[in-house]
Amino acid sequence: MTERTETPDGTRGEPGEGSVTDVASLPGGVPAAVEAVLLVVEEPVTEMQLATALEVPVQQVQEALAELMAEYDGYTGQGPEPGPTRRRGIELRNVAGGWRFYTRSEFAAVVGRFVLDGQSARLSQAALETLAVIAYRQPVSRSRVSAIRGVNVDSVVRTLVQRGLVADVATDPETGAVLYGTTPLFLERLGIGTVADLPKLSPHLPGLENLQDFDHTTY
Amino acid sequence: MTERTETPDGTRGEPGEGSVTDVASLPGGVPAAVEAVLLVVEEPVTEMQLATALEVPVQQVQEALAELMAEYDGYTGQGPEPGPTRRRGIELRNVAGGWRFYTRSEFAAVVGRFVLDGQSARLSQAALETLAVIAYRQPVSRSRVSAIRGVNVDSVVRTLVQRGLVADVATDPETGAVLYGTTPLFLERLGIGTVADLPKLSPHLPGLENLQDFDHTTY
Amino acid sequence: MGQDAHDDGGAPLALPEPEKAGRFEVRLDNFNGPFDLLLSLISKHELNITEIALAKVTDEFIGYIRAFSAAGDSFSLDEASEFLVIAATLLDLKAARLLPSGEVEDEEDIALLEARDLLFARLLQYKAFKEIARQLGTRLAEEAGRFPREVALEPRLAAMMPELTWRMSPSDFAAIAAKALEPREPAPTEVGIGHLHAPAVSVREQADIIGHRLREQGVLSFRQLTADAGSLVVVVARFLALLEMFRDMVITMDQAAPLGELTVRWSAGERDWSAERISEEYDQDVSPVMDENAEGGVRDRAN
Repeated sequence: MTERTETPDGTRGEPGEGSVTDVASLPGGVPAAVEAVLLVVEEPVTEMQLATALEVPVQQVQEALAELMAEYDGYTGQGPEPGPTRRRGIELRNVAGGWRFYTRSEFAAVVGRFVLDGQSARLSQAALETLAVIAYRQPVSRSRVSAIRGVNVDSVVRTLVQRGLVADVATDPETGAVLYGTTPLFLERLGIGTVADLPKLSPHLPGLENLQDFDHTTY
Repeated sequence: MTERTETPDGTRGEPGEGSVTDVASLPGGVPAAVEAVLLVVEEPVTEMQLATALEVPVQQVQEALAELMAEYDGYTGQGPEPGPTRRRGIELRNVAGGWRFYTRSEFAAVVGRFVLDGQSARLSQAALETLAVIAYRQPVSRSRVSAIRGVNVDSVVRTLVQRGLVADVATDPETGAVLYGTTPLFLERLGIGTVADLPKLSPHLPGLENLQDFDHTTY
Repeated sequence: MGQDAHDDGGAPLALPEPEKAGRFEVRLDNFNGPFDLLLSLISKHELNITEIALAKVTDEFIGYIRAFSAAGDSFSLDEASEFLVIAATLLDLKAARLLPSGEVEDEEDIALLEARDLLFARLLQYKAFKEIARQLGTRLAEEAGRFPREVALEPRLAAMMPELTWRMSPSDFAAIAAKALEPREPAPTEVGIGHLHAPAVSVREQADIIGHRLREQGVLSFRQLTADAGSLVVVVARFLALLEMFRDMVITMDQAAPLGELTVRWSAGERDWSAERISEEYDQDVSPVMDENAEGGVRDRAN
């Protein structure tokens, strides 16, 4: 995320490198751009972050957010005849200084049923092995864990994060990849004090060094 | 832990164990419920899964999806005066056999700044060729892919497996060789529904329909 | 018929293209294998895939292989083998074009025709996949601009997840880690060495095996000598071993027809011969690379 254009006043500094085309001119304009960002953010996103990314004045972001919130709540401020429309299953809320999408509480039962379907109170073997690799190789990127395990681990890592056993603890300075490590909850579950208390593995797991090579193969 | 009793109007009494209130009667109805579920999915969700979670007939889910897709694309089928509305920054797509929300590609530059870990490196030429052979010849062994490309493909296949684009799907009953095929993630990344939607290979293979026979004779 | 061996090509082999050729950089990783190289050469000369095209680019193709082998390090055994197979076929085809044509009667001619057709077929097939791969690449790149939602559950929903009943002793957990971190064996039936820095198969060892068998049996076909090879790499290693042994004049080889059965005969009698002496050049290629690994060469690249 570049900090480049913190121009909340609308003078929109020189776009240059990696610049965004004028979002207001794209179909859907600023509200659509805000919507797109909101779909992918993990944490509530601030108006300033949005303004910076979109390279538009904060005020435009605020207007877009207000418009979106009304729309999602079932009021349209648009068109010749503003009036109620269908209320959406998605809610746009301002929490802790930032904005994020939530499911509407009326649908909690439906959504909960969907989310819980197939969830178990136990970790799968794949999850355990992935957890073990992260514990012993932390901080470690998902691609590295994939290389070690030989399979894609994206969804398993997400589960472990969800379960609070691992968390993103750093960012690889070179690649920008998220690095994962274990959490205090993990230590608590295992009944140890620190990561250093993990039992030592045989120091000569053959060929372990070579595994690092897989991450950056040219393919 | 259940939010179940947040019935908006209070009239809807005790929902028995695990049961969901009639979603069609909630504000926003079936489309809103579908929207809410789509907000939490981690992979494309099938119409059947949605129907099960919502406890409504599949047909209602299909209608709701069609309606939502049109709305997100900027057409409203609702209200007394159907007509174009603002196109949204979110797109509802039917890929890999299911439905999922995506950001619109116009906003790739803006959204990319917020997606830290999701941007996977582009595939090399070697990886693309190997992926193509696997996609069109699946299930297929590595040696057969090697024969077609004229080079050893072991490490490329390993990379593709790690990235979740191919997986071992079977074992050759005769040779015991692992057979590879493409994954749903591959379909999703290509934005297609099934392998049958891949562009046809035949225009590129004039008069060579029986080539399969040649593959094994290489070495 | 008759005398003219060039009835469809005039004097095509003499076309000058020195500066054009210079534009190709001689690096193996520019090409995805022999077909890729061959297609590049054919398209450079704006030719279709025909017999003429193959005859015409044969010399260049072989020139590149020479340059690759001279460049050394990146030209590993299994890569080399396929290049060599194709180079050999090309040479055969070119040689056949230089001879008076007409009688496609004997088995050699038929074998050559088959080899040519097979090469055409494989080349065209590869070309098709190469084109499709480019389309897939374009499509993937376009789709990469769309991001799916991939975020953690909102807290209210996360709280609904069943509580984890995960209990495990540290040593149980360590056992899982040890297993997960263990380098996995390559899947059966195929041995990949592309990722290794040292060949997994030693030519010296293979020569030793061959030497023993030939001393015992006297005469064996190449097929028999490689029947238990298990992987292409071993076959190639055994073939290289045979070449070395031939140079050492401990065997003779006989092949009745191109692509025919290769018969290998032990010719050194009871003479004292050891596989030890033939393998120096392979060892020399290998050991510096391994040292580099030991010094952390791999790590440097990975980090």
